Amino acid sequence: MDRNQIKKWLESPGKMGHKYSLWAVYFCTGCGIIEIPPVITSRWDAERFGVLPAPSPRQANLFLITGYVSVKTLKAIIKTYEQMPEPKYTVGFGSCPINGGMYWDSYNTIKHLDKYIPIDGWIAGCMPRPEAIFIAVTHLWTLIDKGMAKGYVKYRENYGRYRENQEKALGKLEWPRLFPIKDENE
Amino acid sequence: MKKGNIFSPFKAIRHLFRKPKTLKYPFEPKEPARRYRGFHLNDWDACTGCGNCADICPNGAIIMVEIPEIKPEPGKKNQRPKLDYGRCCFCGLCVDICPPGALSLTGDYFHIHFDTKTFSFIPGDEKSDPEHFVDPQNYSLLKASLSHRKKNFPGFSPDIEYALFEPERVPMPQVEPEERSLSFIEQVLGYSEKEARAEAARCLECKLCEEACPAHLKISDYIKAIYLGEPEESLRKIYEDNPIPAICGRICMKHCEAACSLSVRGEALSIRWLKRFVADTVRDYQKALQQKPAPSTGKKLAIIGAGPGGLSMAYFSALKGHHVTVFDSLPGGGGMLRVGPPLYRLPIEAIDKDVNYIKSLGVEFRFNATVGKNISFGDILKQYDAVYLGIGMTMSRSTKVRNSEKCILALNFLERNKIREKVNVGKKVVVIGGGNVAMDVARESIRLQHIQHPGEEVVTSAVSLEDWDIMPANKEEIEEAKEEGIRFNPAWGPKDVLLDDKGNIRGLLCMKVKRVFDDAGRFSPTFYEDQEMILEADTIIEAIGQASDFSFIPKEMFDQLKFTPRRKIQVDEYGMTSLPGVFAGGDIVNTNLDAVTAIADAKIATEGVDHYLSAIPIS
Amino acid sequence: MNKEFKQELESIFRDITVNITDDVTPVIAAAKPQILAILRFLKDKGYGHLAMISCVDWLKEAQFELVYLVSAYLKGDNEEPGQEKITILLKTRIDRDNAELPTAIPVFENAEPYEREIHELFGIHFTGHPRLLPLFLEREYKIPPFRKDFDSREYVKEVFDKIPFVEDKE
Amino acid sequence: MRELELYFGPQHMGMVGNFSITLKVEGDRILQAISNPGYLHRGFEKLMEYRTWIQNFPIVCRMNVVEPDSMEMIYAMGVEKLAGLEVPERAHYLRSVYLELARVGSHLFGLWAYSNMLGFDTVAQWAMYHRDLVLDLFEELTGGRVYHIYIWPGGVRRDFPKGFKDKIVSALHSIGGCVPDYNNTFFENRLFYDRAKGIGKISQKEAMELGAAGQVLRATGMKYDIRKIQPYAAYDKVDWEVPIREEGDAYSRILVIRDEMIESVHMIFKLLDVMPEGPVYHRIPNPFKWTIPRGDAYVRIESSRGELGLYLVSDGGDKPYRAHFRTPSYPHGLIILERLLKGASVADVGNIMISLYVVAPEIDR
Repeated sequence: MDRNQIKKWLESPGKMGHKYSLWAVYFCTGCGIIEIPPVITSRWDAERFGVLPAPSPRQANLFLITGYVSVKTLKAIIKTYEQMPEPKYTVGFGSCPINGGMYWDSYNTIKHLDKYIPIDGWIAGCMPRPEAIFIAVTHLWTLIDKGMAKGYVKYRENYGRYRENQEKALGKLEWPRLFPIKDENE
Repeated sequence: MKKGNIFSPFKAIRHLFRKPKTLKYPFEPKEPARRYRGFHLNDWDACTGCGNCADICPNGAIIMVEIPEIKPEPGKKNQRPKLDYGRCCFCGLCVDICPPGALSLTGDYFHIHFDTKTFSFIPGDEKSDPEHFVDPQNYSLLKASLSHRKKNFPGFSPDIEYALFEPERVPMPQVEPEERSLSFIEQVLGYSEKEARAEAARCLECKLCEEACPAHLKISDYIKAIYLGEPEESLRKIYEDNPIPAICGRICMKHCEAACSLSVRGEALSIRWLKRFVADTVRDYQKALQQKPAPSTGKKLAIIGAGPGGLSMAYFSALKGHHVTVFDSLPGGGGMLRVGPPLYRLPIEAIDKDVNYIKSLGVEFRFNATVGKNISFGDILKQYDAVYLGIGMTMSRSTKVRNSEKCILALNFLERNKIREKVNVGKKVVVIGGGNVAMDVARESIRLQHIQHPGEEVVTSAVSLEDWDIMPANKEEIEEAKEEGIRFNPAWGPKDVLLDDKGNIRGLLCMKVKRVFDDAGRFSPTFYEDQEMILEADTIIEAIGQASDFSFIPKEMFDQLKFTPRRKIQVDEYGMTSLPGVFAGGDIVNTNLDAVTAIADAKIATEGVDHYLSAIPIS
Repeated sequence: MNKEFKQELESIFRDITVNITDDVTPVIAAAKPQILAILRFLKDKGYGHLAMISCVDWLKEAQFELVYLVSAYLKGDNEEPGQEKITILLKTRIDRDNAELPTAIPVFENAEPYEREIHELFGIHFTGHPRLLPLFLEREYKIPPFRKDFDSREYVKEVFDKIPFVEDKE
Repeated sequence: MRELELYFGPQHMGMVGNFSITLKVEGDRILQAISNPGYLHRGFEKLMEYRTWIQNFPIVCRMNVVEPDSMEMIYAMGVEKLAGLEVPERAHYLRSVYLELARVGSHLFGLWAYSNMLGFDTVAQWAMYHRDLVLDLFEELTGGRVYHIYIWPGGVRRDFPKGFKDKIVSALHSIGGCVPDYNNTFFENRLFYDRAKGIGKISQKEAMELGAAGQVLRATGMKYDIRKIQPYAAYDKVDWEVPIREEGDAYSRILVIRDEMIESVHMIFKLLDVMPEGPVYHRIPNPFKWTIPRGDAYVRIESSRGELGLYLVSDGGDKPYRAHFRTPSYPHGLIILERLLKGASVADVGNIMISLYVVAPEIDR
């Protein structure tokens, strides 16, 4: 551990703590999930990077959106995301959440996931290899260090518009609002 | 299966003492496989901008964007594919369809970013995009992204064996060289319907050919119609831009095939033969085309010369409703094409088929009418509202070496063989020239020799200033001539025609050529004076080029006619010369000197004539 | 599938055509009211495996074509050896308007999810089906999405592409 | 006791894949289970109607992420049957080797899921490591780790690279060498035996009635395997056995999977021995002009989870008019699962589901 690291630990121990222990939500949203088992098992061993799956979103701070998101899954994703405690980070896998991917003309998949929940990082590929997932984790560390991984803050501040988009895609949501909606015109 | 022993799982404990299987990534990087389908790489030099990758992409991940820095040229568009990694599925279809093999996939696959805009990019390669490709020793996994890629990192690359297109053309049935050199039968037999459809099926519809074609024929449309088994529809598409398909289907210089994207790694589509297939298959043009000229405008147009330009002009103007009269000194239509291309390449029937159709549209043809002799140019100008000059180049040039008046000029030779009685040739013929006309002459000559001197040893040799690499004739044409037994003497120039005591030709004295063009690229041959060779000959034919005959134009008018520095008639954007009401096109205007460019000129002049005629009152 | 079987089928059921083009997939075309009876007959003959029920929307003819794919399991004492190689395509055409069909659950229990799916994606009603509830879809579609007149690309443009991005306020 | 409604999945530690089951429970006992698929519904068959015959190749394999290869195979077979394409002899062998490798990989994934679910973490780590070895082979052969897009109408997309046979042999030897360890720690482990024996039992008659196929049927004693019944590729060129069990419970199903995996490895060795040389690809017509005559075809193969069928209709155009997949998980996940869960305990939901080898994307499509 170099001097820089020690300094960082002393300055913001909380940030460093959650940066090096990212608990991923155990949720197979799309086909990208097929590369998660290799990543968390012995061959690639994501635990070296402090990444492990957490059984419940309540104990997780990393949400890997693994691939395409159908309308029905989007509902589950929003529910899960809103259950996660802050600070929380999201990573979109592969082409599909970025711009629709293969399913760009499907009537039942979401094309731009960042219209509905904030995403802190995207990984290119269809699907991303385990190596790319590791590099993504190191990039996420940098973003957390620099304070750029602020998706959850954005969600809180723009909740009204996110909620509006969500309801456009899903119809009326049956659960109550997570945050009180600020007046847009203020 | 029985219940196992409760202790048996503990046998696995020995794995504790084995070397761990975990890869110490990223400290010990694992190279992707040689065929890995990672990020795209595009060789901009090879890329033709044909857009097949964009067409095949199932996800719409590729769009073609125009690159202003690249100059479009025949066979190359100034477009390059732009990839969207928010769509791409890395299937490699684009690699397998790419006709020039420019697109490939590399072993790179890292791009992690918080901004989705960075996921779409225009792929280049080390040469066109040097700042984004780094040497392997400077490459860092932690920095790796679309703007930090490793040089020389091959992945899934194109393989012609497994390409999605068919690189080889359907072979054209031809008469064997031994057989065809004995007579004037048509050499190329033409595709059968099955062959034509198979050949048409190769077309990738990238339309590079349409841009390269001077007349901009809708090539991919008419080829698709052939593929669908609708030759009539195909003919209609051709007739939109080209009214002489039977002629062009045989002798076109096929700029399109040179531009064909398939030709980069395989053989170009046989666009010319397919056009010929359509023209030959459709027996009744009138029934197939169902064209009706526009209502008569009452304006009169005279066309001088019934060559490809004149015929096209007649066709397009007749459709516009003008009254068209075509003058030609020959007994039939076709102009130089009627007398020039030998019978084995362009039979008279094919020409007449096209001419008769144009005649059926109400065009008046006056054959055997030489302007300047039978009718004066001045009269024509008086009688008609506009005149189109499509006179082409009708005079053969001579080498003007000593005794060259004893030689036969190429066009006379060809004309006599085609539409009059055949020339008597000797057993040893020498043809001077290396162009397509020289090839025609040589090949006709060897046929005549075989007919006139059956069973005897005959020789036709060709002498050209140009060496093999710069010989102006088509490669194909040279190959076929060689197959038929023509002996070539490239890089030799004629010095003297040798005569015997009776004044008959004995041979040709030649000098070795040092160089043909000077430093500025102008034609100015120089010779090694000490290297000489005598070719024995009893007949010598000169085929070194043609010139136009403007003698029918009265002197005072000719002086008003403006010429370009390259001795071509100067025309404006409507094809009008410096004489008002006189339009021109074809070989006297352009430098391509071929039929399809003459058609293109005629199309321009049609608009010009129409514009010009609509402005003047009906006389 | 041999000639005798074809003759037997044609003698029992009127107005059906049996088309044996290749050895493994004979096609039986029948009218709607006979479907259940034919299915039962085939099941009795040993074709006890309903592989799936498929539906094709022939928009030009304004018809739906229901295809029941029936094959045979292996048996200890195979009555007709080679039967397990055969998959029978039982086809019937119904009108597109108010498309309705009796359910095949009384004959083949596993018809249930297939019919439910066809109900959802094509909008065909199966009379007597115990639960014609939505299976896959979350959103509601005016035209069932697998019908030919439902344009998926148009729908994406109309719905998803119109949702705006959420940008940070400056 | 009060009746409760319990939502099992999609975000649940005991759920593999994006699938959900609604359980009506009384205490620990399940009164009724309702499968709730659709989380992965992309409308594949609709999307296929928008894409040309060749453009559909990259997309069909996405239907099942665990074993995309059988999807490629069945679509290629359907297209070949409709268009009347020929496949070179060697390509048949390559396809068989490739599909068997995929079966091994898929079964190892199943083994990971099952052992992970039941808490046998050691086995889960091994299985995933061994599957990665198979994926390395795929990467070498096709250029893709998960989605290979290798089988093509008219053959395969590329021939074996140099020295690939030896790589297959050494990878399979290292997997095969671990079979005793798998047996000791998992299949013959008493803890596992007690956990799986008698769970999710289904009789042969009921399985037939409910349209089962694959391991579910073979675990009840029927040698129903399309590779034997209606051989495709090169499965009739070598000798092999269809492994079966009689009991019809979760334990016998997982043993059938294990035996199949071993049989597949042997089959690959045999196929590699007799594989002929020659071309591997007959060029397909120009993809932009390729139309297939009007007609329909039904083809079926044995995927790693059971009978996989495809009903393909062409209206003479350049795109499929209709494609409908009969996926093996469909009856297993939507009918048999509901049946078997009735009366089971909540703790066994994952156990039964994975032993039925239900792969969610295959159901939803």
